[in-house]
Amino acid sequence: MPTIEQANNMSQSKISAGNVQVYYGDTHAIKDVSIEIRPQSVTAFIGPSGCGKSTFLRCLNRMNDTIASSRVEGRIEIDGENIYDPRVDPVRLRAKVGMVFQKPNPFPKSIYDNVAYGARIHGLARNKAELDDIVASSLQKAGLWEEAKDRLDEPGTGMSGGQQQRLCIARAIAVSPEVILMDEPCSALDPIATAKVEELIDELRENFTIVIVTHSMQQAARVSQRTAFFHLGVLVEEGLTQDIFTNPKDKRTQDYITGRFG
Amino acid sequence: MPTIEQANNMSQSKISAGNVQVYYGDTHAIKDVSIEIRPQSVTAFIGPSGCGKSTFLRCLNRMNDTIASSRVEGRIEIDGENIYDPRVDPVRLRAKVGMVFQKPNPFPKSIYDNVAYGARIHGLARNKAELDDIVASSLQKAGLWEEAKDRLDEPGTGMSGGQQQRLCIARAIAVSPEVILMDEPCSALDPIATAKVEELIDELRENFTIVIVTHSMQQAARVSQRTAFFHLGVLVEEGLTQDIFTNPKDKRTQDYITGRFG
Amino acid sequence: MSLPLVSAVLLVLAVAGYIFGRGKALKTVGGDSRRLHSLSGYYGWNAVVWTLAPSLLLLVIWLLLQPIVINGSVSSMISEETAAGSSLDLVMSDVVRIAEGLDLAATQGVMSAEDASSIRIELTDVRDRLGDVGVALGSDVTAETLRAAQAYREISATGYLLRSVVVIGAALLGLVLAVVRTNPEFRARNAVESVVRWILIAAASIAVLTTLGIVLSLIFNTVEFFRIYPASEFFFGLTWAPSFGGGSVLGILPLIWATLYISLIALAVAVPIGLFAAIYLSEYATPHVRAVAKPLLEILAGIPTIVYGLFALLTVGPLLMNVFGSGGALGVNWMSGASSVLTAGMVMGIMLIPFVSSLSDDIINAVPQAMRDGSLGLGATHSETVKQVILPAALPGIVGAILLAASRAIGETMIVVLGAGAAARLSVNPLEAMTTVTAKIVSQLTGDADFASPEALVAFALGMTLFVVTLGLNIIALYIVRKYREQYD
Amino acid sequence: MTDTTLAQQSDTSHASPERTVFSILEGDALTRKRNAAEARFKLYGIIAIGIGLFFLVALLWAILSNGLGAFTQTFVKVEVPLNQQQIEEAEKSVVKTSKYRAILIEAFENDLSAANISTGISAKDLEKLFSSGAAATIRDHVLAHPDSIGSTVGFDLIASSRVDGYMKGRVDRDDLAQDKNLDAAHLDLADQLQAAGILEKRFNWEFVFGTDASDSRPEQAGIGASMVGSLFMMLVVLVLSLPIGVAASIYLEEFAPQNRFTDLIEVNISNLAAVPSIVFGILGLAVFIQFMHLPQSAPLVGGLVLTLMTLPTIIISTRASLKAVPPSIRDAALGIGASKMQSIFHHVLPLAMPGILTGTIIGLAQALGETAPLLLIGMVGFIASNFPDGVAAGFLSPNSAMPAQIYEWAKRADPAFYERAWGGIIVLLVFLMAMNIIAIILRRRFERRW
Amino acid sequence: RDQVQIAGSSTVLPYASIVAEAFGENTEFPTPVVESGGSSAGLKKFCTGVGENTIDIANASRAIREKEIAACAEAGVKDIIEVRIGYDGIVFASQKDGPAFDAFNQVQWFNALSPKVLKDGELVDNPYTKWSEVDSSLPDVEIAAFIPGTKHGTREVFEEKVLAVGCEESGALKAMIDSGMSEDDAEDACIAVRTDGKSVDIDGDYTETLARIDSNPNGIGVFGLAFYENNTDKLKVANMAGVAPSTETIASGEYPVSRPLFFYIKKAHIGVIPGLQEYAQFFVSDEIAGPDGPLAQYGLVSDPELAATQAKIEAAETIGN
Ligand SMILES: Nc1ncnc2c1ncn2[C@@H]1O[C@H](COP(=O)(O)OP(=O)(O)OP(=O)(O)O)[C@@H](O)[C@H]1O
Ligand SMILES: Nc1ncnc2c1ncn2[C@@H]1O[C@H](COP(=O)(O)OP(=O)(O)OP(=O)(O)O)[C@@H](O)[C@H]1O
Ligand SMILES: [Mg+2]
Ligand SMILES: [Mg+2]
Repeated sequence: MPTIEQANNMSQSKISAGNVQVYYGDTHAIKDVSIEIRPQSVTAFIGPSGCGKSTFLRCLNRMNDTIASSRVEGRIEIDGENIYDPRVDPVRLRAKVGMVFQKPNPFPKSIYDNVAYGARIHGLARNKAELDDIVASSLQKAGLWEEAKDRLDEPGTGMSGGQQQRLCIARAIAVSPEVILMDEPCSALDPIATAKVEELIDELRENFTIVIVTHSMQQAARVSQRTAFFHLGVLVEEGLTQDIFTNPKDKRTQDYITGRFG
Repeated sequence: MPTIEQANNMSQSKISAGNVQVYYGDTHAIKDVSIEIRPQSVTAFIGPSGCGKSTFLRCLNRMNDTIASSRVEGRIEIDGENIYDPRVDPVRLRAKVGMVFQKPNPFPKSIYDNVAYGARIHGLARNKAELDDIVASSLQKAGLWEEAKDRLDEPGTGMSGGQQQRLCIARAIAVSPEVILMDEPCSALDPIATAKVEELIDELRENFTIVIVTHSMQQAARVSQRTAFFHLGVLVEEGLTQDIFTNPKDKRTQDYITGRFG
Repeated sequence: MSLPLVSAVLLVLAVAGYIFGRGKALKTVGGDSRRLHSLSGYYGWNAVVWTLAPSLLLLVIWLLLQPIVINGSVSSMISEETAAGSSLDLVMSDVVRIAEGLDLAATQGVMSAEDASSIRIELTDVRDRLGDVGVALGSDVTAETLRAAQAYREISATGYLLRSVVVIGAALLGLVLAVVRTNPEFRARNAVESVVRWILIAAASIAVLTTLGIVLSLIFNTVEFFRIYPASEFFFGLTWAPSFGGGSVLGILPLIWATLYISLIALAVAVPIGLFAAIYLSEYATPHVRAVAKPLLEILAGIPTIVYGLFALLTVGPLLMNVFGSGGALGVNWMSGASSVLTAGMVMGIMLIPFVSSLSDDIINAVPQAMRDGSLGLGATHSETVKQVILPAALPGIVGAILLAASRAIGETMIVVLGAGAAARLSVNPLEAMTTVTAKIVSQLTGDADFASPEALVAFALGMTLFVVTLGLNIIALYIVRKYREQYD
Repeated sequence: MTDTTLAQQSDTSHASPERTVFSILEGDALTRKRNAAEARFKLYGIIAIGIGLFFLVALLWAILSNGLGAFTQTFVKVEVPLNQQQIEEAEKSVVKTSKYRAILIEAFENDLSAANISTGISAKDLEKLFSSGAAATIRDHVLAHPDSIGSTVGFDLIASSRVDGYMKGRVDRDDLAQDKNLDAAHLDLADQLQAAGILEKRFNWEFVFGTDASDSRPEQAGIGASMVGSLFMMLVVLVLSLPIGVAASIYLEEFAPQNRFTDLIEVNISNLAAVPSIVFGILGLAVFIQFMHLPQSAPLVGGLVLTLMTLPTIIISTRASLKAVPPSIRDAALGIGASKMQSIFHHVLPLAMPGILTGTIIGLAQALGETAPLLLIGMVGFIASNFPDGVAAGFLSPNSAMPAQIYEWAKRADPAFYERAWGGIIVLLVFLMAMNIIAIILRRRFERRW
Repeated sequence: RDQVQIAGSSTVLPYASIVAEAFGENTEFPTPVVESGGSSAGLKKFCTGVGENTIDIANASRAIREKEIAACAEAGVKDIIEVRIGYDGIVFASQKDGPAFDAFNQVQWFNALSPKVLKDGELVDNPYTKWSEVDSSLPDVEIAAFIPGTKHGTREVFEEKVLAVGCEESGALKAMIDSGMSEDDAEDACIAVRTDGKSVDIDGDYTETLARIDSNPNGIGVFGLAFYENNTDKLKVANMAGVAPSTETIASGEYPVSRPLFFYIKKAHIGVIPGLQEYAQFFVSDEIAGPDGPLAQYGLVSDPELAATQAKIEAAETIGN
């Protein structure tokens, strides 16, 4: 139930980050990034490889906690709550902010169990039939149903690269989080599968907040409402997608989107 | 030393596959594929996710041997020699036919050691300086030198997804094989890095035979001379790239490249 | 209520707690488990924890305190004279035995319950009647002890009743509290997980407590030893020559030296064989070969060490004698007896093969296939892949396995006693007999010397020193692993 | 791009010196060298396994050839008339069994004459054919069946160890020259008895299921009671060490903050593995018996001590396997909102299972074969003289354990005990394999590369 | 606790186990528990205090020492009954088919094993490598003696009754004192054993000594009489100082190398632990510990003063009273 305050926020920003710094040991990977991410919209992170997109994305659901050498400073709020507050339960946070990783990492379990896992631990299904429904619909949304429906009991690790990627997407949406972070969800997908996932993203946007990392400007332009451009750990520019692509304010952004970079 | 027969072949085809079948347990993943791959050219494999591109690619340097459940039938010849001949040493084959995998898999070693590894085992460098050269030039070619040169001693696993992918490309070209098989080498790369890799491919083409799996029609069109379209384990069509893209013979190919598939 | 009964009641309450906790949680959200903070099962477990944790704690405390309290009040009934004859402690155990006998007699129907509590020594031969129900007593029962026993029975009966009431009350209270507190927002998973976490911590601290216990159980006697024997001679003495009549020379250096020497030889045998076996099993062998060979090798770890000892003494030792002894195959006379460091080391090495092979095999097997593919795809041979990619990635685990083997080598006695001899000696010749710290700990502890003499107490000092030495070695090992660890994926 | 450009390029490639198209069928020198190294490497592996298996076979052969004899035993059939008066008289004396022995010999002499066997052996020496426990067998029967008094009962009595040794070929007439326990004449009698069917050798269930006997009657000693002792100890060890070890490893590997203190714990645990087992005995004596007042010689205490001893093995192997699980698996679970606890119990632990089970197999094997700590808590000696009469007694009443029993037998003077010791080792190994089989099967199910 | 608990010397263990077994068979009481572990550990356990969770009897292959009595008393174990059960003969035996080791005397042993011996009137480093060099009557084989390790009580007896005697008789003791050693030092030097491998300490049991002699035909080992008597098929025994070892010669004191065996009872436990007193009485009864009893049958040299011991137990007479 959104409270009045939350409802207020909703029109403003779902995630708000202020002066975020991330270090890996001595490396300063994210430098002073501040950004507001709107609810019910798709935000795309773009930028050259190694600029810190994944790193920043991982901060948003505290997945960086799992890397021993990494250290996060600054303020990140979701629905007005600081997620780095010691009282925050990262588990609840991650249930609310789901993630699809850059490298597909299915569990060494059956395809069914891969997708059902999240629903099981969050008690989303009251019975086997409901669970089956969740699995089927998630796989359908991720465009994997046709390929997977006859081999639900086979291990998820025995799939092709693109299938694994879609499996991971299915796994993430099966939990129906409020925010979904997707790190290059279509990198291993063919155009048709990509189109399906983009469709899915567009559909999800109605209820969820989505952040997507992509290398394809076209994709960013197609699916996102807002785009953030990172470069060398710095958030160079953030704004409405059409503004960024048609009328970038920063030289670096312009260079990047016109392919003149480096 | 190329024999006359081999030299003859060279002008015709580097790799010649006939009626190849691949099974994973009971699954028939590749169905009766026959193809000729020309030397000193780039061949692109395209097709929807899960159609068998990676599987077929892995057959070409017998990497499928490492999957216990897989079984290959049919004939695959490189330079006229059947690679599934029992006398063939897969090690030598793989030295000749290098591979970049779909999921970046850097070794848990330093960046330097990752690249130097192949050169070391094949004895390509006589001394440390030569090895340094090989490492540097490979990283340069893969477009990773700028990012990596200051951290050659850090583990390759601590890099961003795109960096890892370029590291794997650098690692593969460091052993200068005759054939390079690349499974979606640019999937995690930004446009600029992609352009660099494409440039590299074009450059390599002069001396090597390259097979590349890609999901991007544009990329296939940009870098390849010939394109093969796979669908559901079947090689639907193979031919000059411009022919495939402008004038496909098969309905399925047409549907796929126009994005009307499925 | 007896202990099993109370436990059974607690168990039933725990089950009830699970059902109620889970039920309440589901009810508050109208059966829609998605509106709960945690999985419904966690609410059940939360109730279980609340039911069991405080009550069990109470029960344990009660179990510890009740005997003390009862003993206190009953022992006041025993007169000075009786206690002076033996000790209060013993009289009390007699009292307890009589009380138990009376209980038994009452339950078996040999005596009526009133009889049991009012029976008088003057009227019946209690010892005989208790003997009938199978409770043997050391001596005849005096009026005093009988009265004490009857008092003991009474007080314990009340104690048991009270205990049941308190413990079950606590369980009920916990249950009710947990169920009352259950609401959709309640973080049941966190609550349960924090309990689990405490359990994990408790488990980890057992290892620490064990260390503490070892140090404590050694320290007093060690200190005692150093009071009667100069520490400098112990630590820096080059001779080990205990003797019954006193005047022993107890220098630890020859023992430490032989310990390290034998362990090194054992590892020199076990590590290459074990490691190659592990590599072969995990990388080359067919699943069938592996499924058979691995458990077979593991039998080597299960053969009692006495067999290895005899094997060393009767087979390997004479074999080595035939090679290195006088008139042997080599024509040298380097070995004077079948027992030697080499004999023991080699045999110990055989025993340790599975320690290295099985564990390393598991670890190597856990290295992801992508690592192998990466290397093979570059044209590396399988062995190059193993040596340069897989072994480094598996290093921490392999070092763990080797450490385990080394530890076992250091702690082994039987093979040393039979294979290496009992004489302490400082020598570099592996064909000479020597003995280790552990073997000497055992022999001094199980010997016939005066237990308050340095010859017996030295066992504790040896144990303590070995403990410190291996601690040092382990620190070095940890450092090495940290330095070379490679994290894959 | 067209084929013509391709053809041109192929020309340039021929010019370039490094471009040597090599055949994959014939190797160059380096490849041959590398392949030779590969073959050698593989060979080393085979040799290593060969060595291991060779020694296993050698040891097993030694064990079997020495120990199989323990599984057969010579028995003598005697018809004993249970005379009321004789029995009453016997029951009055201090050492009642010695009187029963007289009854036995009297009956045996009758049997002999009935079978037409004449000997020059005196009644006192005739006794030596039988185990000194034979009389107790008769007395036990009388006590158990008082109604049989007055009738004649047929007994299968155990022959003495030397007669038994003779039947098994362990003892021959030369050996008896100096022996005060038996003469060559006894052996002649034994031959006659065997021919008459009074004496026979058969499988010795008593050895597998019986209890220990004193030094003077090796023929009666069995390993059964100590097997029960080992069983109860192993129950304690398994039930405690596996969960505690795994729990401790999980905490240390996954939850504990990385700091000096956890380093200390880590070093501490590997150090515990190096603590000689007898020191655990010292600890057990001090803590469980003297401080906690648990009973002496009890399998419960033995199990607790062995648990402490096994823990480091299980912890070390579990931690090694937990470390080997790739972090991406943990990330995957955490990323969909699993708690750390869930990610570990649902994903990491199953993947680490093979290593955990290996640690358990090795740890339990070690615990099962360990004697030294038992020495200090009083489980070595002459102990397992009775079977425990219930589950609680199984844990609490004095008992020995198989390795302790074997060790005891190996020390005893009579060579017949030596045979029993090896026989005991066979039983121990069978027990061990039975114990491991579940773990091995489980481990195979969990083993999978991903 | 129902049964009597006993711990201590592994030399006494066989006898104790024979008695315990017979006790269990012949009485209503359960079979006592007899732990092994050595006299030292047994007495130490014995002296941890009184009470149900402590043992009742300690077996020892030597008499309890003053220091141990004091330690006992400190822990509350004040009244201890000492029971001497008989004697253990110590014999010298070699492979049955080996060299003819038939007769020894203490001087020969001293000369063979001591690091310093008297040769031609002078103290020299032991020059002998063969028995025949020690004494021409002995076989011409390498010296290979397997003697009990320093943990064994037997070693003490061996040192006192063989080496020390030999030292004195050979005149080495006198020579040492003459050379300026103090008497104590000289006595210590007398019982030292050479460390060049001719003499091997055995920390294990007689079975180990037997195994070593099995694999070394020239070996000669030190055994208990009972052990030897059970292994006459493999061993032959040598006379010592002209006397053949047997229960009779040892009981009469003719055979020089023997030692008494004991057990100690906690008086405080009598009357509390069922069967304790009965066990002690049973043990020393004539039927058991007498010359015709099972213990003597097994190899124990029965105590000629058994009657006195029986009386002592009857009266529960403690040490020091
Ligand atoms: N190890 C395996 N075991 C079983 N089936 C497999 C295995 N690897 C791949 N497959 C199946 O074989 C088929 C072809 O897989 P392949 O990896 O070749 O697809 P692909 O064309 O590379 O797809 P993508 O573009 O998604 O990488 C798929 O259906 C896949 O699920
Ligand atoms: N675990 C790590 N340890 C150390 N450095 C790291 C680690 N992960 C990433 N980095 C470094 O931090 C920087 C940002 O990495 P990040 O993964 O966020 O890049 P990215 O924008 O996602 O790039 P890509 O598009 O290639 O995935 C890079 O320079 C990378 O090398
Ligand atoms: Mg990234
Ligand atoms: Mg693929």
